[in-house]
Amino acid sequence: MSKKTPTQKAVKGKGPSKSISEKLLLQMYRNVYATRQFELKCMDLYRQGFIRGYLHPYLGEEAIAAGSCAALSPEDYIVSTHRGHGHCISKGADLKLMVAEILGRATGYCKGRGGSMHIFSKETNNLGANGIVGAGIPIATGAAMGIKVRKGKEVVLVFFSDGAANQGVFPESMNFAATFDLPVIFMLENNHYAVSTPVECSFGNCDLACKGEAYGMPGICIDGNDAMAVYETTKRAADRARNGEGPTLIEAKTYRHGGHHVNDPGLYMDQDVLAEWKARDPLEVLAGKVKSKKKRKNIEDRVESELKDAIEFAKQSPQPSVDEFLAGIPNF
Amino acid sequence: MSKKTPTQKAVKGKGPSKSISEKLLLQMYRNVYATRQFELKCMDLYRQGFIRGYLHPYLGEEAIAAGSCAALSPEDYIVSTHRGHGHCISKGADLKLMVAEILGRATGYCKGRGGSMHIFSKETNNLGANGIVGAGIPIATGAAMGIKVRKGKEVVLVFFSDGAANQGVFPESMNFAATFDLPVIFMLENNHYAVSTPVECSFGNCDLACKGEAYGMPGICIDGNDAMAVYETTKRAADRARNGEGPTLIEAKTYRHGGHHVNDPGLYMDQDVLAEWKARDPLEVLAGKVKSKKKRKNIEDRVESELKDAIEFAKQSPQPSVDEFLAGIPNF
Amino acid sequence: MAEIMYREALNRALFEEMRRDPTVFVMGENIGERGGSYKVTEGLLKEFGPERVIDTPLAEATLTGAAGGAALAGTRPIVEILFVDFTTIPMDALVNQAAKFEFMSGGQGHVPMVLRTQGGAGNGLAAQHSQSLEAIFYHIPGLKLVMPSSPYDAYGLLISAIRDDRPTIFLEHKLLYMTKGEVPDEEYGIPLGQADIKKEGDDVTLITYSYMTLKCLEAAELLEKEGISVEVLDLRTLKPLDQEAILQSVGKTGRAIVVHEACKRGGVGGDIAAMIMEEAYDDLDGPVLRVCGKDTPIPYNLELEKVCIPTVEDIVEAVISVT
Amino acid sequence: MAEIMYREALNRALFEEMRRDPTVFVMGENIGERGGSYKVTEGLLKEFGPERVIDTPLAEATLTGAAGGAALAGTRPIVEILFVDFTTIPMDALVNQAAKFEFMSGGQGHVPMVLRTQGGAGNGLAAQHSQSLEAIFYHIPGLKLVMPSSPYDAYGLLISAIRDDRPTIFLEHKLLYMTKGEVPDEEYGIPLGQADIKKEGDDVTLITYSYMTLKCLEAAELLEKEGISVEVLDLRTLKPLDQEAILQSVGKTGRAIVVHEACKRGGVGGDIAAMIMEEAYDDLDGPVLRVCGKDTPIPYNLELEKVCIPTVEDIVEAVISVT
Ligand SMILES: Cc1ncc(C[n+]2csc(CCOP(=O)(O)OP(=O)(O)O)c2C)c(N)n1
Ligand SMILES: Cc1ncc(C[n+]2csc(CCOP(=O)(O)OP(=O)(O)O)c2C)c(N)n1
Ligand SMILES: [Mg+2]
Ligand SMILES: [Mg+2]
Repeated sequence: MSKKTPTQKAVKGKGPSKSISEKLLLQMYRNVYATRQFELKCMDLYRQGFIRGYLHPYLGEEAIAAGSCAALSPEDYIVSTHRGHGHCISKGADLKLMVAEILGRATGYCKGRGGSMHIFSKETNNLGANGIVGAGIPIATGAAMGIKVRKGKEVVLVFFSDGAANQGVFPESMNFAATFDLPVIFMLENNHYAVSTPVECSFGNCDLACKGEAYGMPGICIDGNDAMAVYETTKRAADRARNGEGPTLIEAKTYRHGGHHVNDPGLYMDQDVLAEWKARDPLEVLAGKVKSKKKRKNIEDRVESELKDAIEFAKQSPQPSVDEFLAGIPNF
Repeated sequence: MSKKTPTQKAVKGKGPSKSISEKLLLQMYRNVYATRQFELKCMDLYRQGFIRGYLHPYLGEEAIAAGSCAALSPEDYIVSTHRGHGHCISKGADLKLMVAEILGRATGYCKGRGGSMHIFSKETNNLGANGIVGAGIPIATGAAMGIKVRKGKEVVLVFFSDGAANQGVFPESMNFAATFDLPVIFMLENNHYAVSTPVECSFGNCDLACKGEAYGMPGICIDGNDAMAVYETTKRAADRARNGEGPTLIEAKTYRHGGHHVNDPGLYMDQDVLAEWKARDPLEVLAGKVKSKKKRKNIEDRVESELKDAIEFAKQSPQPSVDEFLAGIPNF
Repeated sequence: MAEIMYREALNRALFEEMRRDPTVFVMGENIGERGGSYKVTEGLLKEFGPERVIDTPLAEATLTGAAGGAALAGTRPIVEILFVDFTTIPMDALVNQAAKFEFMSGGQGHVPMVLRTQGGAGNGLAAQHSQSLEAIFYHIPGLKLVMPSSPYDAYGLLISAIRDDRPTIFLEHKLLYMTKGEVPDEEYGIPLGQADIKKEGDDVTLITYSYMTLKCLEAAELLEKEGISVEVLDLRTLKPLDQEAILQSVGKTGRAIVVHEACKRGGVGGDIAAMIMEEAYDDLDGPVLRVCGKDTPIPYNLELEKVCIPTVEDIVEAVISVT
Repeated sequence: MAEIMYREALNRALFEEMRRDPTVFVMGENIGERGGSYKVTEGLLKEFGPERVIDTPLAEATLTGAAGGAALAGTRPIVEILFVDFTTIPMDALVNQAAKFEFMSGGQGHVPMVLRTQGGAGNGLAAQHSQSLEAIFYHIPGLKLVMPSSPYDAYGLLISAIRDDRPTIFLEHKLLYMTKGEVPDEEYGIPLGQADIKKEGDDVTLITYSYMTLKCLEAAELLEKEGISVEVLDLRTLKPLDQEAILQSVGKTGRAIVVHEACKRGGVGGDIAAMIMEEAYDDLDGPVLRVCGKDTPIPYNLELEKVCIPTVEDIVEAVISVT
């Protein structure tokens, strides 16, 4: 059976680009730009030895988080991944507390206990990044069940990538969501790689969006580098979910701008394809839609000073107290 | 999203009923009849207290095992389920050793250690029934990988039902099989229930065959009560697999003639639907195709005496030796 | 005060908590329409409807992972996994997710879920439906572990487990569901982490839990006749472990035997015996022994199954050997 | 005789066994093209091709379940699961399938598979990438469990594990991959079930395995200077457990401390300490102690991570406390 490769897949379901409020447009631009700068700075900090463990940059994929989160209300939930900084930022997290967490400081979101792979932000209803690939999918499905039980109006947006789409909990969760018409949106960030394994080598059918219909929900494939397209598709899915009409699977195609993590040069990646994708850098695609150079500049300046302060704050922050940590152990 | 119910699903892929050798026809009839009698006798033995644990009769589903196993060679493998007597019989197991195992005797296939839910028959390449719903699917997929590694020509046929189709290992395994073009056939015995849960309540999309295409293989839906249809579809799938063209998903629709296990009256089952299915009893459907009454009678007589001997053999067989068992424990 | 069955006590706790707190809900396979294979959830669907009594598709990994998510989103899910043997399927959701979220999130996230399941041998259900796997949960920080032996404890501990803000494994035993005992009519909770002296004694302490508590009591009775006074300490909850109660009893008797059905090798008994040695070596008049299940998969044949599980005779013998 | 790294020793064993036996093959995530995150499978793809060096989709449950099936169908699969933390996902395939098939089938089926994985803390990888979960496999009858501490042992034990007809969990440690040691050039296997005295001594026995063996040797050296003679017994394989070697050493020293990185509660140490108490109570001059990991998820912050794992100082202190 011939395996359709992702690039052959048409970009369905995008529909006519509805006019979108400038406020939202600027919000998306801020988040794409902030994520870009955040990741570049984190990579520096990592190389300077401020960061331990794994660091998985979201470079090149920023439009997916920025576009989809723009379609959510603050009360809505997101569930994130090991490549989660962009999700966290776009849902409205405080950069100070993020950098502090990534540096393992007491002032971080998780008191320095989680790090980059486990950032969790209660105040923005971000149910956390996750170090177990695929594990966030049933968590999101369950959050949607909980919302239904307590008759809430929130929806849940769960991010995961193509590797996670190989895990059985993905179809299991789609089936739960469709069976119970749960308010959840499955955002499959198809960046074409799971570490070094390309999608073509890990799927019998590389049309990932089509799994939606097989499990009882619309499956829509879109250009993940176009924040507008992501916003519009997510908006429709969120309305559907909020109206009790059930879940949606969105496959947003994108590409990492580098290796799997900060130390991976990603030499196995097809450099020509990478160049093509970089030519459609989500930051530039969106910049093209923000007419006013001045407003962009404003946003960029604000982001940079915000980020500078955040890094300063994190570096000045104390290490967590060992005594406090030890005192808490009997709870576990 | 409207959920197609199984009955609406057309019986595709059956194709023109090719003429099939009488030898095969009689073999299928023997196996359907033997399974039917075997299950009825086991239920008696259970009620008489000869059998402990769970007993899941295959009554009403006999044509699936008989038809599909007729399309296999003796070297081919099958992987079975908790409802596995029919698979075991149709692959050519010795009724003596089966009954002995179900009675927990030392002479049984598993020396009385497995029982009904764990019958394993090496000499027929039956890799065993399984008490964990869905667990046989990756085992079958792996057996196919092993065959490829050692350049064997066998194919693997794995049986499982609709409940197991909810487990993530099913799509995971389909994806493995399609990605590596493995010689495996996924035989989904859709008997419309997982214990008391009907298919309509546990799937977002009740068209189960369509999951095949989503994972990169043909998905064919057939009438599981028609042994001929099962034989022909399995034969095509086996040829495909043997030629290195990869896996096939077959959804064979059928219906339990009773409850989930011997002690379950199955009152939750729709009695009208049950009646419809019983009106198309796989035994009668097949009997209608065996022209010669005499040959049928011959087979039936032989089966009955074989079964009588098997039960006698089992009852006369000794209990396993406790000392031998204890002596073996250090190995584990 | 009524005499009711273990499963009725559990059922009553579920009804009362679901009435009291609208965020409490149950989900599992065949628990609604059918009321669960052991009838613990019987009647719930009728009163609370399919929104709060959810018959799920057959997929334990997502069923359990979803419970964690529902808990994080402000509800109190109670999941039923029919056999503890099947908890191997959602093990990631328990070990890496539910157990760790509060810690990893620096206290932001809470997972007030209860996973109800049952284990143990005794019905000829063979190797995949007869295990006792509590040692796994006992070893994983972040999970609470409850294993009641009586209807009284089952009711009171389930009430507390549901109200607890930590993920709790509530492990029942298939041979206990039909056992009867007195349960007061008024509502009560039993704090997690309190062992219970089911029988006082002076010569030896039997430290046990779940179904084996009944066997220990039988053994103790026989031993009384021999003039040996046995104390039977039912742990009731393994996590938190009531170390104080254990050490107090051993301090009194000077002799201890840990009795459980789970395999001896790597079982909870070794941890408790080692803890006693570390904390109360000088109180001991002899080694702390373990009477546990044999280190083998459980066979189908009843004669073979029987020899895998500690019997009253095994316990009696062990006690006599140390006194 | 060459000085090579732990991971090179493992890599060499894989090359040799795959050359010797065409039914041996490896599969896992990113093990072919990329040679595995820790480079243990480096170069295999080039020599043996994609039929025997299989980069699989990201699905541990099926990956591991498939290994069991491949083993039943006449091959010897070697699966790599990148972190032991992820073995929670295929836990059913290990606990209910691989471990039980030989038993349930009455000896008809054999599962000669090896699951290679690695555990332990030390790199700031936090709660889901730093666990030591050997206690789970130790408790399940039917699984063998190997945890080598040196390149010499890693090579010889992997050779034996691959040739063994039982499912074997081969548990490496992320901090050992770059450690060096002498490995003879000729092929050799180390029988599963033989502990190794890494250092002889008379006063106290340190019973340990995997990475902690190195810490115990450091501690022993410091203690020598204090005039305390410490024996370091490296178990190497936890199942089969070399009970004889343990009892022999304790018989000589009269004092034992079990040292492991895994959480203390329910860890392997309790089982070993309890076994010593049961089998050699009269040889003991004091309680068998445990120096183990703290009962907490592993935190990301390095300062916090450090206090969760036994240090050389912890071991030294414990030894001094019993002598
Ligand atoms: C269950 C599990 N298996 C393997 C890993 C190791 N791992 C970390 S990230 C990764 C690749 C994930 O690929 P994908 O889901 O596509 O996410 P992406 O990195 O592309 O964002 C792998 C295999 C893991 N963390 N968890
Ligand atoms: C993993 C697992 N979950 C639950 C069960 C309990 N159980 C035994 S059979 C069964 C129903 C299985 O339904 P299906 O797969 O359709 O098989 P059928 O009984 O219809 O043949 C269930 C839930 C089990 N044995 N294993
Ligand atoms: Mg990816
Ligand atoms: Mg079914």
